[in-house]
Amino acid sequence: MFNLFKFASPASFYPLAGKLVTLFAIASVILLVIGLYMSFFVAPTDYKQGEGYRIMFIHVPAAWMSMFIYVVMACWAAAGMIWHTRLSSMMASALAPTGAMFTFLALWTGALWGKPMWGAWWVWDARLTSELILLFLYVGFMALESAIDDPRRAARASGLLALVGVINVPIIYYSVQWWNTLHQGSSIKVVKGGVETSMTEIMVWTLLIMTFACWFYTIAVALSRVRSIILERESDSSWVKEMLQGAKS
Amino acid sequence: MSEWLAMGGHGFYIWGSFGVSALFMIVEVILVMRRRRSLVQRLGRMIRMKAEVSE
Amino acid sequence: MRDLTLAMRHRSDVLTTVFFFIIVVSLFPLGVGPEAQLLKEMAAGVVWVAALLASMLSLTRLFADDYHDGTLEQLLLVPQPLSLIVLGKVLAHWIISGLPLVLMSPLLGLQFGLEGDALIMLMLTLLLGTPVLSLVGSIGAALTLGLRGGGVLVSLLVLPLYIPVLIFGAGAVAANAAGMGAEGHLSLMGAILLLALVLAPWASAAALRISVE
Amino acid sequence: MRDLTLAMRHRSDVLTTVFFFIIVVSLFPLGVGPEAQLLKEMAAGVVWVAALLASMLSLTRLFADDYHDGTLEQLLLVPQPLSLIVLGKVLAHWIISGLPLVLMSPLLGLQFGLEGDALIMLMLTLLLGTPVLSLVGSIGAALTLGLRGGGVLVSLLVLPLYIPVLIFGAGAVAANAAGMGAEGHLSLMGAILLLALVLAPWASAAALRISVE
Amino acid sequence: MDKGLLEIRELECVRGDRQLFSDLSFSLEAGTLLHVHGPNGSGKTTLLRAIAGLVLQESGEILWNGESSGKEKDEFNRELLYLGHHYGLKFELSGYENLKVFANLSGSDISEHEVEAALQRFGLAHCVELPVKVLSQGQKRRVALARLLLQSSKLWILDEPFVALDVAAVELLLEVIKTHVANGGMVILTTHQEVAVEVGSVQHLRLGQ
Amino acid sequence: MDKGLLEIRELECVRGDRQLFSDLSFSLEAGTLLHVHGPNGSGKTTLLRAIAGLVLQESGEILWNGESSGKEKDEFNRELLYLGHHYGLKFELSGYENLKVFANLSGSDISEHEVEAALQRFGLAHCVELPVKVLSQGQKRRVALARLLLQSSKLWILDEPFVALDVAAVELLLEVIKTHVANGGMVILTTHQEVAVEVGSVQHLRLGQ
Ligand code: HEM
Ligand SMILES: Nc1ncnc2c1ncn2[C@@H]1O[C@H](COP(=O)(O)OP(=O)(O)OP(=O)(O)O)[C@@H](O)[C@H]1O
Ligand SMILES: Nc1ncnc2c1ncn2[C@@H]1O[C@H](COP(=O)(O)OP(=O)(O)OP(=O)(O)O)[C@@H](O)[C@H]1O
Ligand SMILES: [Mg+2]
Ligand SMILES: [Mg+2]
Repeated sequence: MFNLFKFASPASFYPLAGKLVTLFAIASVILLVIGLYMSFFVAPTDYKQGEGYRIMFIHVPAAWMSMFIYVVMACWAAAGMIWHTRLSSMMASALAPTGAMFTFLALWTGALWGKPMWGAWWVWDARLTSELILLFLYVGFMALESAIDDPRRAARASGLLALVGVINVPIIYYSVQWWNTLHQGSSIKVVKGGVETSMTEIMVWTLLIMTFACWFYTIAVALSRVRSIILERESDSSWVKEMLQGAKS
Repeated sequence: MSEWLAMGGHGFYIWGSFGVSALFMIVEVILVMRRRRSLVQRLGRMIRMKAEVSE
Repeated sequence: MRDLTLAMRHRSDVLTTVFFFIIVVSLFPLGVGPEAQLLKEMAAGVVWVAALLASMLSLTRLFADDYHDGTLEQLLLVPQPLSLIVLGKVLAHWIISGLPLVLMSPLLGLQFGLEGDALIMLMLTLLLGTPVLSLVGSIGAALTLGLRGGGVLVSLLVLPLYIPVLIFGAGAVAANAAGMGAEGHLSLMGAILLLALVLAPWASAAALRISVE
Repeated sequence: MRDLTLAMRHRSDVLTTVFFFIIVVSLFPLGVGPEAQLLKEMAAGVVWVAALLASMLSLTRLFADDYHDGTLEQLLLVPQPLSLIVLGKVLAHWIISGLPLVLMSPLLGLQFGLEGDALIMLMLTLLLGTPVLSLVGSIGAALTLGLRGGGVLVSLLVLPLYIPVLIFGAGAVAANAAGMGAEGHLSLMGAILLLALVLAPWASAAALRISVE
Repeated sequence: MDKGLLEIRELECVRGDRQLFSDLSFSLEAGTLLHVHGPNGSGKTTLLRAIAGLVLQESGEILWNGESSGKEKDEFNRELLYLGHHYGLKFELSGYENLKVFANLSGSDISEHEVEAALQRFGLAHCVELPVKVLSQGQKRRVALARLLLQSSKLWILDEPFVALDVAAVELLLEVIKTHVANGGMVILTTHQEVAVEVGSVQHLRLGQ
Repeated sequence: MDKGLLEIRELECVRGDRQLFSDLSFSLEAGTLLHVHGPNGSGKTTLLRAIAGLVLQESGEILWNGESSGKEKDEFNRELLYLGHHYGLKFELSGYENLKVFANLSGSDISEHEVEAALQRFGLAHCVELPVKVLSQGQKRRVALARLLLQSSKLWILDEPFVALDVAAVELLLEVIKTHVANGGMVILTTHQEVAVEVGSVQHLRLGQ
């Protein structure tokens, strides 16, 4: 615990983050290679969906990450609000672009999966709709941040927005769920049951490996981005000067 | 090989998914690295300029 | 507080919001075509979306004028909790832009061929929902003060947060029409209203402090 | 002139307008319900109404900032015809808020289940119609400068003027879907565009002179 | 009024990537005026806003009667009157209505008569009923300044109060400030104009050197 | 520059139900400065805006080289530079971008280098890239004034140009004005500050007595 607070200061976190980036980047690349190999060569063809189901190995990790990152982001924002630790809000803003990217990828791969499976690029299904709204929340977060000139103010404002958003995410999620089940109009649903029963053990493993690969990828990218943000906001402080001069000479 | 690429008729969808995903992730990594590099350069220049002024 | 809300707003604002609402709702028959059945099915959704937009449009100005002329600074320095002042302003906003919509809605529902029960339900959901719109919207308005692209930015932040209200509001009317009973929807909307009433003024106050800096 | 239009606006504004458009369009299925057939019939109308609103919302700020910070005074004192400057600003407004909508519209059409021909027609009508929206809107924006309730007032003035564009635009898509050929609609829209191009900048310039005094 | 004491301890303010000042410490007692000097952009406005609690400092403390002003916000705000570059007036309302709104907000019970007297003192008798929007620059400023006569705050923070005022109004304002300080009030002000601010006890603070 | 002559004939301006001035006539030749005096609300700003064509007079004429300025608008505007109470700057743009926009609008062909030099002369070298919004009050004013160095207009109309400037900037502005007048330019200005505006030939006009 004591250690944790030590690393809550940007100066001591910066070098640590540097090491972690390398670590996670390597882990992520290794897992990606294994995961992709398994996705295409080891996992068997699905008896119902044919080869098309292989989209799952990217779609599901992307969808999971998109939701998970938002929660983590909001936690960092909350920590920043409560303890006024500068690092926390930086972490929040470092995570947002990656989260938005995974949200978009989940939508994109889902749409590409939907066309062959359902015959439509898009239906107004509960899950699809709430994913779309999640994308809006991410974009709102980033738009607000980039619209404010002073980085400190930007961090505080967007942190507040992330908090407000996270309270709303469950409300949105359940409202959409409910909205869609009340109207029985569209006959197409994510065929969860169909896929799951046909999931062999090897498919589950592949999925897990791909998920961890994405997870590590996120950590590596976010940490690397937070390093840049630290440099930007602390450029006046002595440790940054010393470090950069050390790097030059 | 081309049969494998066709993915039983779903090639467009599968490669569309994986391709775009790979593209986005690679581009993101490049953007992050570029941002860092230009930042270090800019700050370095700034610090050097300040040092010269104070000398 | 009373003086504040009264003095700061003018009567003509009410009319313009109402007219905006009416015009937007009337655009749909023009855009979609005159089939009565289609219009009837759309009715609740369209009225609700128009209410969302009308509320949002007037939101942009909730704090903007105060910000530009420096009154907001002064409000931050008043020996009263800021969230209370915010609540006062939101209340004023609702009376000007929300309440008139509630009162107008039966008329518009009639235009779309809704009847009796459905009209009352539409009104009821708007009555519960529009205060939430004003409350949640105030957060967005406070966050985007003085920023580039203010008007559009506020909608980007706020509209996604409005979605539950929209879904339950329009859903209640639809459920009622389908004879399924809308109590569930209504009580959920009540819960959301309470939640917003407790949290939103506080969040807006925090946002204002950030924006004025 | 080129520098003017470029320098005065920022890239991020484009994104926010596009997202506003997408969000507004997405609100409708949430309000109306997910039935594919119903949505398909509404599609053109909804996209067009959303385009109207997106264009109008960004309009409020077309001259407002210039007015408040005093740039507008300076623009009146520039040795160039004011209507030309207005035209430049309107063009910039269209590039930022109209063109992106045109480009986005096929995607939204897809979400509503439109296909092939209908998508192209939707895009075409928007391409002809959105410049008219910007042009006509500029008159309203100029007239309401510095007035109380500006944002809502502008919609009050401008939306009725938008109606012909809406009717022909959404009508062309519907006619096309019904296999009736939409040339008539399209050529009428072209005529409206020409008319607006000639008259609107002049009218806006006159309105600006009145507002600044 | 009871005694008041403002203490600033090791204040540091940062805007963007620029550090405006750091390690700034001073204290101000009742019955004194602090004149903050400094060239354009040296951070005077920022300092004044930080003291008023409108800008968050990077580090350091602002104490009012020994308590952090940020924590005891209500109490501090009751003793504070801040007039900045902005007028803080609603342009659609008349001068009279504007002052009335402020009086109501600050919770003090001020009669119509007092408001009118304040406006009269600042030479606005003939335009009480006009919306502030149509007033001249100097007249707007006078309306804003009339608040000084109405609120019984102890600490006045005035950021360039003399701007746009004609000679007569500058005289008047100087007198109002003098009276306030003589009665045990505190004033913090900045000005670039060469105005003779001579009251009992004046402190000077220079920024940006 | 060719000769310029501004003539005002029996000008009358009315605001609301108040007649600010009437029967005002004077003329201004190249190489002179007109200092308009008057207490707050006496109509100085209104007069200046009327000359610039931003306010419509009730009666009377404004002639530029013998022609009505309202009719030959383009020609007159080419020779005119008006700086009022408002800054006329886009707050989201940087100082550099703002000046560039003005230069383009006025149709003159000004190089990056010239813009930079103008900003530098007004002591803004270190904040060329910042959006004007975050600049201090005086720095904003300086950006607006830097236009004086870039546009080759003959007639400058400056409404309280010294407001918010520090001592150094006031000096600088005085010098810029002097040079302009010495080169055959014309300046109309108002100020309440006791600034020594001493150039070759100064005319005084008193309003509101
Ligand atoms: C644009 C379209 C789509 C979007 C936005 C989308 C979104 C999502 C989301 C958010 C999840 C995570 C949900 C959760 O774990 O509870 C998910 C999981 C999943 N999706 Fe999709 N999806 C789309 C299309 C599809 C299609 C077309 C299929 C298959 C036919 C599909 C199959 C799945 C499966 C199998 C899972 C994993 C379910 C689980 O294990 O919980 N999705 N999708
Ligand atoms: N985001 C930012 N990045 C860099 N510098 C900034 C930023 N925001 C503000 N500043 C600087 O902070 C300073 C703010 O100064 P402030 O307004 O306090 O000055 P002042 O002393 O009141 O000047 P004046 O006499 O002109 O009113 C300015 O120099 C401004 O350039
Ligand atoms: N609608 C109106 N009704 C009555 N009087 C009005 C109206 N509009 C403006 N005025 C008066 O016209 C005058 C405008 O003065 P102007 O702004 O020209 O003054 P100024 O000499 O520039 O003063 P300052 O030194 O304060 O800048 C003010 O006295 C104002 O009260
Ligand atoms: Mg200042
Ligand atoms: Mg004036």
